[in-house]
Amino acid sequence: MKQEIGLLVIFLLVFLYDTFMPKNSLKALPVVTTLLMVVFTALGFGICYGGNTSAVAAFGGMYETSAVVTAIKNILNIGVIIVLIQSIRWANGELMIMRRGEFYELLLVTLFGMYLMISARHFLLFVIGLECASLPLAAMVAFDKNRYESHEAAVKYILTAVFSSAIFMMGLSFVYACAGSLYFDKIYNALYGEHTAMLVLALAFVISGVGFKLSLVPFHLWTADVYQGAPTSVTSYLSVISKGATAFAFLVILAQVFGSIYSQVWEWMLYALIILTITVGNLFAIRQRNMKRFLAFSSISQAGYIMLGIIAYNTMGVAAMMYYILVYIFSNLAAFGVIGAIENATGKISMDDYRGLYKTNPRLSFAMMLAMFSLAGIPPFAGFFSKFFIFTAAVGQGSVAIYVLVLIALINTIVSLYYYLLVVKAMFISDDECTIARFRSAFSERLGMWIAVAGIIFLGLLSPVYDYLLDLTADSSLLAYFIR
Amino acid sequence: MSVTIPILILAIPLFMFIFLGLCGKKMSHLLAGTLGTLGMGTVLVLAYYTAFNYFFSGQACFINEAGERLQHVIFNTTWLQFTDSLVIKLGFLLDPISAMMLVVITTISFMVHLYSLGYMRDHHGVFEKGFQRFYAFLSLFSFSMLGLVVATNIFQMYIFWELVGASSYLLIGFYYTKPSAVSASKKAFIVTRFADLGFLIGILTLSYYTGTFNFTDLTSVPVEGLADTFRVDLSTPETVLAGISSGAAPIFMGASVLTWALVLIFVGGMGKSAMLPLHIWLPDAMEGPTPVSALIHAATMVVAGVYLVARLFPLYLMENSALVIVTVVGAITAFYAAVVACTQVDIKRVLAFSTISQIAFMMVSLGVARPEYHEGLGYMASMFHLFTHAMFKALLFLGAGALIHAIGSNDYTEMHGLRKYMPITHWTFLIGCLAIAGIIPFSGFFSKDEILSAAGNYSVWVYIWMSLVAFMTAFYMFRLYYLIFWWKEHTVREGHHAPHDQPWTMSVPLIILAAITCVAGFIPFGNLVSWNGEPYDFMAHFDWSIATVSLIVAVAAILLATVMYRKENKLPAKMKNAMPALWRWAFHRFYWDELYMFITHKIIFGCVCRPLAWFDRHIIDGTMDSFAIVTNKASNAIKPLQSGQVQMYVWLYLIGALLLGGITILCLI
Amino acid sequence: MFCCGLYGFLTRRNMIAMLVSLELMLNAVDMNFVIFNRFLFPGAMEGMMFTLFAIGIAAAETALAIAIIINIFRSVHNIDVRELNQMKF
Amino acid sequence: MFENILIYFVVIPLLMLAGLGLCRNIRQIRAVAVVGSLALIGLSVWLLVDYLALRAAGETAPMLYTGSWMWFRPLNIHLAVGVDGISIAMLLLSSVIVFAGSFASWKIPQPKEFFLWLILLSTGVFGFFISIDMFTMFMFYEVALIPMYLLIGVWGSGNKNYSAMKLTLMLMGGSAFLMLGLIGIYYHSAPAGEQLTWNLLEIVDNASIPHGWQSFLFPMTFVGFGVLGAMFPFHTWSPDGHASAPTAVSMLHAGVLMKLGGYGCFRVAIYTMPQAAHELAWIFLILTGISVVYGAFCACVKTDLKYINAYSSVSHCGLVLFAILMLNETAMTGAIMQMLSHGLMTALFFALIGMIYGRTHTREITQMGGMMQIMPYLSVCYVIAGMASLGLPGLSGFVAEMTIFVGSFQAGMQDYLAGAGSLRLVFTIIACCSIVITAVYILRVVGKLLFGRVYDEHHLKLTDAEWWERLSTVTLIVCVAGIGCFPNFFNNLINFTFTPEIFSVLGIK
Amino acid sequence: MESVGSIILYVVVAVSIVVFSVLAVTTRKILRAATYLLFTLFATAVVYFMLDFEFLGAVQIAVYAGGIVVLFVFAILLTSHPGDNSSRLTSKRRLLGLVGALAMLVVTGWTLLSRCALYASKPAMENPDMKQIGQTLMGTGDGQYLLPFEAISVLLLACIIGGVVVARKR
Repeated sequence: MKQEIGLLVIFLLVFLYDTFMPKNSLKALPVVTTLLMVVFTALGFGICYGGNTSAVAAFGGMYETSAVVTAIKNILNIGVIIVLIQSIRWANGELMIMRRGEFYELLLVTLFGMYLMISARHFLLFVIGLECASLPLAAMVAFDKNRYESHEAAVKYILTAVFSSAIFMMGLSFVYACAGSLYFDKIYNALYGEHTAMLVLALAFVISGVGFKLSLVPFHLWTADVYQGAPTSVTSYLSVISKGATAFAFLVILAQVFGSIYSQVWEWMLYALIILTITVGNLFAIRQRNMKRFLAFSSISQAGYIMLGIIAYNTMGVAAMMYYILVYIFSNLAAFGVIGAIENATGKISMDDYRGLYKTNPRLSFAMMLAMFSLAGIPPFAGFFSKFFIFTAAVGQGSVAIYVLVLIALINTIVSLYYYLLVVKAMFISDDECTIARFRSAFSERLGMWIAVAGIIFLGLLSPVYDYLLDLTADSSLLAYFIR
Repeated sequence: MSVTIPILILAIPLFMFIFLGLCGKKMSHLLAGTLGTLGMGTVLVLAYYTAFNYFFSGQACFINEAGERLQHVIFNTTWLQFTDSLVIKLGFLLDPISAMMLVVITTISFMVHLYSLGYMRDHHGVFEKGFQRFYAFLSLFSFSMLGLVVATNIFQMYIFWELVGASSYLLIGFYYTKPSAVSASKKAFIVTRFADLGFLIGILTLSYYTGTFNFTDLTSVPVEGLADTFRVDLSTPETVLAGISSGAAPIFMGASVLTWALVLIFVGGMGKSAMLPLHIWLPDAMEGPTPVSALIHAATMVVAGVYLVARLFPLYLMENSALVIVTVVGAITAFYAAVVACTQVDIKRVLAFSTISQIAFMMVSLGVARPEYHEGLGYMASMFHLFTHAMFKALLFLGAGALIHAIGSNDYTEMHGLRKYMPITHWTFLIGCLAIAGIIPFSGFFSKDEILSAAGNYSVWVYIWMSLVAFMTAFYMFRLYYLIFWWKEHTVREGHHAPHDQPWTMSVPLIILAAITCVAGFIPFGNLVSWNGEPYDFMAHFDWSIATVSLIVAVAAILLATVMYRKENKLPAKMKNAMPALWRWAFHRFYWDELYMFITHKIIFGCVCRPLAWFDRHIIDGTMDSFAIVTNKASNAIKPLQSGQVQMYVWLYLIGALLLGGITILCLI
Repeated sequence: MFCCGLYGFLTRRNMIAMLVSLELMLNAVDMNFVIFNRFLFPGAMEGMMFTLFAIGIAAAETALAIAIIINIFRSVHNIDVRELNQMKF
Repeated sequence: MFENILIYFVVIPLLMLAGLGLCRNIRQIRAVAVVGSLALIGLSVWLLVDYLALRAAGETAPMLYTGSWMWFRPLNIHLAVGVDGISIAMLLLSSVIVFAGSFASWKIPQPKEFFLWLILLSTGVFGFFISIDMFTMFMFYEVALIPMYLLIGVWGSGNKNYSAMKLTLMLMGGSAFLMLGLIGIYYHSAPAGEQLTWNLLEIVDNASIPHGWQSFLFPMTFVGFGVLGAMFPFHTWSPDGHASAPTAVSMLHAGVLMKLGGYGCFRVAIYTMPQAAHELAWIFLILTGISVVYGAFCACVKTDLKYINAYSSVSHCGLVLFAILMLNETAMTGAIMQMLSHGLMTALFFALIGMIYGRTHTREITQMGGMMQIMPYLSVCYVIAGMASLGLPGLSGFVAEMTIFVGSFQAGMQDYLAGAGSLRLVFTIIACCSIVITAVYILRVVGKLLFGRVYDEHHLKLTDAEWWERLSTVTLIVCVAGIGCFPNFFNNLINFTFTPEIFSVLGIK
Repeated sequence: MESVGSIILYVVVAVSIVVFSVLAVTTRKILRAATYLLFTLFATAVVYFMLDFEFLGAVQIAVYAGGIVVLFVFAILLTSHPGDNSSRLTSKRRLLGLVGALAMLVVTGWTLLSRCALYASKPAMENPDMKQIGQTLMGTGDGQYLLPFEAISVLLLACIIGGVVVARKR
């Protein structure tokens, strides 16, 4: 609870600062917010290390926190800090003067929503968290007033989001009909060993509702358009933080609510979804020229890999998934950092504009290359380790089907390597007359990139990170239902 | 015997090769040539010393109390160990034939070294380009050839076998700017390589069963013992099966494994010795400088095949069928080469075919040798012929080289009537021709006579056949002789000075070789070389009836040649027109080259390589590419899903969710 | 009712009409909860409470959606959803 | 950790990378490259000497210099190192080729980046050879693959984009299978209830992979490594990749990287799963036997020098895998010798082709001729390389091929006599045929390219090799001739691994 | 079963819900759609009353009918041009919509009907009074909803901020 309250405090501070401080001091708002976040995250780590690691329930079992939950929230916080750092320049831009404060406020609210999603042990709270995490994002997507795409993206986002929440709630009503309660543990006990048609349908609807946030195929179609239309900072936020939080929440739901359903019905659903997600995401990504759209599809297929950690249903899988999320945050944010820097400097976001970038901006293209390699899972960058661990964890489940699934996923990594290399090729190999000229990116952007790149390089090589995550999951009662 | 001298025999040429190869360019031509020749001279002395020591010192390690000559391994160091028993060693084996070969090789090689000092420069005394390289290669060849003959095991032989092939390749292609030389060298290498494949598989088979590479083990292990290992009792199916199951000797495609091994090894010998189907490289190899032809393609390397069979002779004796094959191949080749030699115009080609024919003689001789006939006379005869042939054929080649050097052409139509201009060449050449024709008292008479009597002992048909070949040999050699030195008066071409005799460096070897040819026949070879080391009296087996017959045959052939070619006349043309088809086929060497060209270019390249390459690029690679193409196609195909229409998105969402639920429900219920 | 809303959402071109349809859907869900609560689990009020909150959420959604629609209307003077296809493939 | 000498095989390249980062001009870059690669050579020679001394002193452990440091505790992943004779031979080979490669790319444009990637690549290679932990092995394996993409893409020639992409994707495709195979091995690496491990030695000791799983995992790993070993039909990256790659990269790739495939096939696939290797060998024997002949035939009709050489590599590397699959001591020794030999001579080939191409700007043999008159030094080297390739005694190729043939023939005959079919025997004979085909295409190239008349008048102006080029080629030639002349030294070095005990572990008589 | 009157009332209300919602999505005039929506919402509120959830019915009327529909009307007035009727739908799109809706209907209907027990009877339940509702909303125990209550307040605040930002001219 401390974290949620802390977050709300920051939210209020920012709100008050934005409202009551004089106009000329508002310039400092981004920095102040970022610093607040840093302090907050540091405190979060303090909780993580200092406090007891057993699960604590509150509000009549509606809310629960434990060391793992704190850890995943901290992981999200780190991502948010990088996003904030990277967006400082954008937030201080001409366009944003009127909306600077609101950006931060909305962002903090969505983060709060995600916290709720992760900690919720009651579906009502979960729904509120979900809405909290998605509705303000629609407003954020629409932040770029001058770009038509931004508006279009916002409309698409809000319409599909509301639709999906309608379906989700429909599913919840079925769950309610079956179980008579919306508390996770009660549902678990009520549904033990059942598999009625209604339940299956409810499960499908719930999965689709969460899958929408995670952009699993076929619930992903909004993703590309929204990523492309949204301001880059929002896109990066959307692609990593929102996805990471939802993935974890998804894990919690599947483990604590539907884990008891007869013969792990959801497992087969996930097999189908994972294969579809990875494959379709990759196939679409191949043909993209717009970098943001490209990363959208890439993030779709990454979501499929994250799901592998869930399907493993063992502690290793959970740890691998958290680790994957962490690494993915760094890798993707490095990529978005570069895209953002280039967009801010030149306004170009097409892959073709990146041709010959290495000649003029070697450092940027180097950072981008590392990000691409990490996303593609090339050693010695962190992405390799996270992918390897998640595959190892998945195979640990032991069935033949999982071998097939992992093989399909591995073959898909080749396709993904192909399109990641396309970016590298554009930057390093291709030549073009109208290369982006040499420019110097802002300090904040560079700082953001440095952090992300450092993460890419060191997260994998430094084993304690993963060890620590695995220790957490091993202790945790969170997954007690889940682990057989 | 100390190891120093044998090591020096091998090391000096090797050192010369490396030294001249690396530093040759930095030194003058003359110095390089002189160094090479001196080096070879030293080796010559050492080799003579060694051979003399072997034959005549009477040391216990060379000859036992019974007077049998022994195989003596002077040194043998491990070079590469495959398994505990299969070990390649590099060593130095002295026995009668290797001692004899040492003498042959060093003699001819030294002569060639000396001769080349004169030959490899033009009339103004300017050395040819790559003179140093030439000497380096000659040294390399000498090294490899010496290594080959002193090999202690079959794999060492194979190693040096390959090396002589390579040095032959380099020397044939010495004039590397000449396309014909390049292709000739390539052909020589590839054809012999093909034969070596057989050799290799033969070695592998043989060594698998015997568990050794060593010649001493292979040949001096009691023959009966080996025969037990190899032979399977073919009388009843039960015994065959018993033989196979005991792992003794499986029958493979109708022949025992030993037969296969020996035949395959013989294939290697066929390649090197230019036996019939694999002979095509030797005539082309004449593209190399003439001294090279004398050394490699007349005297030493081409007899390696004979030497190989002789080396393994005790093994061959165990398999009658293998020896029959050797005989048949030899006989056919001898006849074929003789026929072709009668029609060629290029003097070196004539000599080349003559070489093929003579080597075939040696092969036949080995093939017909049996211990029961005159204590293996054929074996001795073969080695004897090898020795004499090396001398007189080198003599002939060097003589031909002198002619070519003087005239500037290989074609006898440009020569004619040279006897007055080049007396030394004329006389030495004549001696060579008489020797090869088998006229007493020249060396060829004795050795050929031994062969014929061995053949006569074996089968009268072989004897008649070989006599016919001997007749043709005398005929074509004297045809050549008359066409070069007689026929009509020499016409000096415009702009050329009259041909004259060569400098001393070239004359001396001619004279020495001619002298050897004159006297070599009287060497008591039977005392020195025999298949099992036991000396026997040479003259005891000398059959005067056969000798007389063969002498008559030779003289008849010479007379016929005299009639036809001494003076310019129309007889040859008439003969040619009388048998146009035969003449054309013989002139074109029975179209063997064309057949090979067809097989290699049309079949191997056209029907195997090219289709395979196409298959690789289009089918295999196409499959790999098609994965990418299919992926791209799939990407295009699902493009409409992302239509940009939010209602379509939602519809797909809905259908997806319903399908997910619906299918699961259907599966569960 | 849910299906009606669905139909409307899938077919209407006007974005506001789509929103209307969405409201129908949400309302249907609410009713579901209430009815389940009343008929199956009369002892507790969870369904009712959920509906209560869902009404609030629906209101928030509507407000935000309308704001965005007005926004895009300002930008293109059109609220036909089919015109929104600048970004695709 | 740093007291273990093997670690320095990774540390030195990393130091070189750091050094490169500080370099300001091309001289410093060259200095770093040369000093670093010399240090590596020195290190591997020292290792060799020390290893032999230890063996002479009676060390009988399968691996020496073993060290193991926990890395990822939960998965029991260690940074585990250890070498035996084979690894040392490979390390020697790699360091020599890196050295020669540095000289071959003396005048490369953008030297800093080039050497950066090149050294990263060699880090991967060295790391791979010293690892005995499957995870680190795989990691280094992939580290070695990726720089290829940029090296070919940026510094390559011809259809470089296509080739680079194809090479990378195909090799990654292989490693996809490999990864699954390795993970599968991990999960069966210990008897039920005991700590799972990635350490190869422990896996071999445990010998706990069930038979059914072996027949699934063996093909996975073998194909995974086999792709890099250019096994038919997964070899097609090789011609295109080599044709487009810059000189040093071709050298390193054909010389060292393709060896990773063979080495891995032995170390991982066969070593840990002997039963499956024994049973399934026939499938791969057929495939590799085909590669041997097929590569040679294809090389016969190609006209691009690099294509010819690439196909020849397919053939020779096919021979490596072929020999490994014979599961026979002699043949396996031969396979390792062939790796060494092929590595050196193909590196020499590619170096020479690169130097010729750098002068003539064409690699079509139909467009060239008479090089012997123009650049005698390079041409002589080419002839030597060719002779090594076609197996001339005294050079390395002969030794390796003969060892393979003798071993395979023994294995084949044993099978045949034991009534186990004549497949091995027949394919041995087919493989032997490759020596003839090799002669055909090598001599064809030598004849067309070096001999004959000068094809193009413009070529007459070209110059012969510079000193750095000479140094690069001489190094390789000396090594080729060294192995060719003193094979038993290497034979003894390698042979220790293939002791009877190993074969009893492998379950083979 | 209950009295006939309540059954009749139920039928009337149910029919009106369905009819009005169908009308709401099929009418071509956007303003009428809003009106039909209003009727549907009212009918829903009646259902709530019938099921003894008076508080919920009241909220339904206040929030939905009072707030949301008014919002809709404002939005419609702001965005639509006078006489701007939506044109006829293309049959393809209508078909797709119908397929989707019917598929949903079939699947949900089938699953609901598969639990027929639902409609057997209306169990007795005491009408929750306001105090009870208030305590439930403000309590922190099991089955009490303080946290969601606070959370939804944050959500509403955020939506207000978002709405303002988005709708603001600049």
